[in-house]
Amino acid sequence: MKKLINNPEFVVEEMLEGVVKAHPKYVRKLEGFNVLVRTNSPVQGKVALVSGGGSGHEPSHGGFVGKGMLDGAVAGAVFTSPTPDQVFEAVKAVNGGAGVLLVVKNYTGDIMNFEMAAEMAAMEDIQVASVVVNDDVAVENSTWTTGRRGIAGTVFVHKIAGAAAEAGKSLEEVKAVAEKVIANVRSMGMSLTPCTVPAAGKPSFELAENEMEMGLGIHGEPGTFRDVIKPADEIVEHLVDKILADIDYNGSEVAVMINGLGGTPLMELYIMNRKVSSMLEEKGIKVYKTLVGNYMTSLEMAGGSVSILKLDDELKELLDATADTPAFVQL
Amino acid sequence: MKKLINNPEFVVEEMLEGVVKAHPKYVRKLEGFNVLVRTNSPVQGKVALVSGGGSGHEPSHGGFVGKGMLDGAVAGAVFTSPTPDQVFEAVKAVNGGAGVLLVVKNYTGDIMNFEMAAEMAAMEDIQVASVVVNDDVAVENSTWTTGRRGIAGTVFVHKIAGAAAEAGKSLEEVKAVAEKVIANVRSMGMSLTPCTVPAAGKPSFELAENEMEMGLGIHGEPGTFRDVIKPADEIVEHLVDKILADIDYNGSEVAVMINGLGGTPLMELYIMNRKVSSMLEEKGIKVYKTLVGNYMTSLEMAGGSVSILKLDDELKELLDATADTPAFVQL
Amino acid sequence: MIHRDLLLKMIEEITMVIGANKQYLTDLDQTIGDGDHGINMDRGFRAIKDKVEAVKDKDCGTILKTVAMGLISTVGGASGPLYGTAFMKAGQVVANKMEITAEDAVKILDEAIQGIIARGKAAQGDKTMLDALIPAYDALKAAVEEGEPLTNAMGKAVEAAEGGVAYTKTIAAKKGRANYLGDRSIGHQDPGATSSYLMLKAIYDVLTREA
Amino acid sequence: MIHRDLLLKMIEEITMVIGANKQYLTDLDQTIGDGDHGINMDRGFRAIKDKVEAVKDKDCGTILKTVAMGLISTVGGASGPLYGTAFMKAGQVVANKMEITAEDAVKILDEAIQGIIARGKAAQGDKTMLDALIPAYDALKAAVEEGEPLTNAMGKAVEAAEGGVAYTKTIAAKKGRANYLGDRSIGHQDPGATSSYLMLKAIYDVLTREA
Ligand SMILES: Nc1ncnc2c1ncn2[C@@H]1O[C@H](COP(=O)(O)OP(=O)(O)O)[C@@H](O)[C@H]1O
Ligand SMILES: Nc1ncnc2c1ncn2[C@@H]1O[C@H](COP(=O)(O)OP(=O)(O)O)[C@@H](O)[C@H]1O
Ligand SMILES: [Mg+2]
Ligand SMILES: [Mg+2]
Ligand SMILES: [Mg+2]
Ligand SMILES: [Mg+2]
Repeated sequence: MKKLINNPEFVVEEMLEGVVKAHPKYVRKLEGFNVLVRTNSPVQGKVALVSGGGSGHEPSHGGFVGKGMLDGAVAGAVFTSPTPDQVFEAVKAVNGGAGVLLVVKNYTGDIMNFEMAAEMAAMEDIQVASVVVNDDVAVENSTWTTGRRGIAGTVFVHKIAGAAAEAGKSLEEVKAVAEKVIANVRSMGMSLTPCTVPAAGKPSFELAENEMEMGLGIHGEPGTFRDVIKPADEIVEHLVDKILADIDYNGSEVAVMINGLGGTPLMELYIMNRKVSSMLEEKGIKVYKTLVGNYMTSLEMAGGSVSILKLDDELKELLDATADTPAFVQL
Repeated sequence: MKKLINNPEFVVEEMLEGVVKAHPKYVRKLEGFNVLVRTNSPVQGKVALVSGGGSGHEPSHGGFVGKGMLDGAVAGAVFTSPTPDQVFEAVKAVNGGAGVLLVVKNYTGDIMNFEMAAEMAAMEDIQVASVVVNDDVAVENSTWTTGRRGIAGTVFVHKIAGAAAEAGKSLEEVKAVAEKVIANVRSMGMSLTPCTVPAAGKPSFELAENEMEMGLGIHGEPGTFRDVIKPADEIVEHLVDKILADIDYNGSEVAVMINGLGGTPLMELYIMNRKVSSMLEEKGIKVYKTLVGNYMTSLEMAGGSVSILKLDDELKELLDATADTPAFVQL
Repeated sequence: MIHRDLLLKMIEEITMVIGANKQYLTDLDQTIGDGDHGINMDRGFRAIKDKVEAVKDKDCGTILKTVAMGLISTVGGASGPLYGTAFMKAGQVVANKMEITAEDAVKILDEAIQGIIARGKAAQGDKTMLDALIPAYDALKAAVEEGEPLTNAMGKAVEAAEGGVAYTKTIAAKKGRANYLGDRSIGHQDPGATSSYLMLKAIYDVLTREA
Repeated sequence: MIHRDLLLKMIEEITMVIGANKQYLTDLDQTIGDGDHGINMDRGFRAIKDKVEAVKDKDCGTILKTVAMGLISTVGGASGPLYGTAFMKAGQVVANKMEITAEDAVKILDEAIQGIIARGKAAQGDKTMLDALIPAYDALKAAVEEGEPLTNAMGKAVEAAEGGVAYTKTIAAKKGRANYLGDRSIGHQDPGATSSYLMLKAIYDVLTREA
């Protein structure tokens, strides 16, 4: 395991210290908890957004705490959903009286831990609502199963619902716009290499030199199938075809995110974007905005995901709104 | 070689197409050249900044083309300085009548190719000045040798000289402030893994599971020495000690950049920053601003560098100025 | 009959067994999940040590609730809330009691399972911890109802749990992360079912050793 | 005497030899540089093919300048401007000439070397292409002055260049990327010296073959 760390047991705590030292203007850490909140939390009268999950997805979610996006981010152990008490602490710290929206990614652990936190908050009469992001089309959606995972599309929820909250919308309205994003965003990813959870000390799976995993999430897990490595254009074609087959994007305007999983250079993400944009152009789908970079990572995994969000006027306006966070700034 | 690419021969061209598709608001490509310029180039009456170098350092330099930073970026083949005609073309395209500053990193190839481009520009009566960034303290500085390399500290030059140009300063003034940054910034890097130039098809060097290279640049080359992997804090200590030994930072305010080489997760960069900031605190050096992320990469190399820039009031003001580029936005 | 002190020994034994199997459980989770189950469980049980120590003179209900709260606030992931809920429900069964009878034991396992189902919405056959726990419960209940001594009954429960773990190898997951793998999860043993089995086995080992 | 058509054959031969040694030169550069020298040189010589074809009926000076411009605008890195400058200077020596005499050849190598020094500011012993070229020049000059036929003289130049390449193994680099390695560059052969040797050797091979 080759990592720039000190002790696998303390990676999350040490990382958070480093974040706070780097961005005191944006975030502070709740003493005794692995929770980052806006330096000026709670923002009185504003709906607050709290997200989080296991660590190892940086800049998600702490990097998106700031004006126009999140109010708080809860950092679990690496790839492990945070515990309810941590989430609850975040909720208390950011609640400015207008209620708190929990943005949860659809994983059994996240769902249950955030749900328990919401129960705790309800007991203290804090108004809490939740949305569950499940954008990953690699996984079959079914009420009989765990359902689709939440992956990089979550960042669009942070951005857009965060802008709505900043604009003074009510908890109900912010929740509704978050749900609109969730209903309209789809993603799919792939990887060329596994990654190593520091405490596990060895790679999450093994891949031959000519193999890749298609349809995988952001927790170092294997994908839905293994294949021989194809040229970038063919890989992108598969990802985009799966996405476009899931909801009707015909004639619509979209936002695109080419998300790196942590170990893939920007060069390759842009090569992916070249194909994504040409495919969408061919199909008459208009790209309104494109994000390329490491937004929702899986430690040092090499690979990437494509997310496509169908826009309407409301979503466009909120997507364009100013944001000022450590990892996402927009004028 | 595991890469999300199509053909090693066309990675630069395909990447640039992807960049332009992603960021039409910021950049356009000069037809027939691997040059990105601001969409609205030339900006009349403003000093223009052109930088560039081999590709594989993304987001450097194309990602920093935009308001408050560069006007043009020239992309050579991977790790290969661009040719003079390409640089010359960039100069012509961005020249708004107030002259062009070339920001060159100190590599023999870059120096010579930019110099030849400057000679071509001079022949067409375009006012051109150059600065050479050489921030890497891993390398001995001497007039008898190639001298120190230019690495991540270059991004501070882009930011600060770019802000000066945006503020309407003259070519001479912009050059002077760029030189002030160069005189006050020092960097040093290390890596845990090599990287693979697409056209070479195999890693630039080999490292055992427990080895790292200390003091290396951004071209996949080996460092000044090889060592067994140490805890992050010890590695950082070495890097920062070398930096602080080079110029007198005593009692000053500084800007810090923890730069990822491409394959290292943000988590580890923040763990590095924790130690950097505590070392500076101990020594009474005040951190004014910190940047953490992949700014000047070496393809998918795992590792990072630390840069420390000594600030004065002028540099602070310019560092804080608004910037709006694909990879660096500041309100 | 399990006296409070024996219960404490069982918790210690579970902590030890989970620690010894940290890598094993993590390996299982790397194959079909995200490779943290052993790390999570070990972190949780190590964290409860001091907390349990602080209530070691209290009743069984308090001890079990202390375990529950400790697991909930340190394990995280899917297994944290699930095992936390299970111990919470178990504690409610023996609130204010200094001893656990065989009948209590049956009730505890029942309530624990109901808690897991309520929280996780999985069913038997979904390739989860329930596939170890439900057969264990059935076996325990039958044996206790037939009047077998608790140790024997627990032995049968452990056997049934072991069978359940083996069964998880034959099915595709419908719940938890392994579900994402689709049929690729077939052939691999569920980590949560395995940790459930290990915990039951630890309890049984204490019973036989101390009997 | 090298007629224009022979010069064209030499350029073709160099292109072929560089192509055949692309991997070799890149490997050398991976060891002490950034692993692109073979790729750069091969890209450059492949790119000049059509350009040279377009001026194949022109004089030697025009042909060499065409090579120079082609290399300058496609090779990049350190070797692009250096070899580009070298060919440019060479072209100036034989401007408007349809043939290159032995004395011209000496002058060409001299001017090329001066151009490289002016552009790159390196000296002999810095572990660069100059360590192949300067000994080659000295040998060529001496042999031509002693009246040896050009082919023989060129043979001696190639030998001297080979010796220069071997010498680069024994020294630490003072210029180019290999300088960053400090003493770690000792023991490794300079890629640019090697490509210089290969080009001289290609010229010599054409001379002997066509003689
Ligand atoms: N809905 C559920 N109901 C019951 N058990 C579940 C459920 N989801 C997951 N599990 C159990 O949890 C185990 C995984 O736990 P763990 O690895 O600690 O959490 P995570 O999956 O969040 O990483 C699985 O092996 C499975 O036995
Ligand atoms: N200042 C210099 N003068 C002469 N030759 C040089 C100089 N710097 C580098 N070289 C030569 O260039 C070669 C490297 O070329 P190349 O790999 O193509 O460029 P780069 O070093 O920019 O990657 C070196 O092996 C050396 O022979
Ligand atoms: Mg987990
Ligand atoms: Mg190079
Ligand atoms: Mg797990
Ligand atoms: Mg090179």
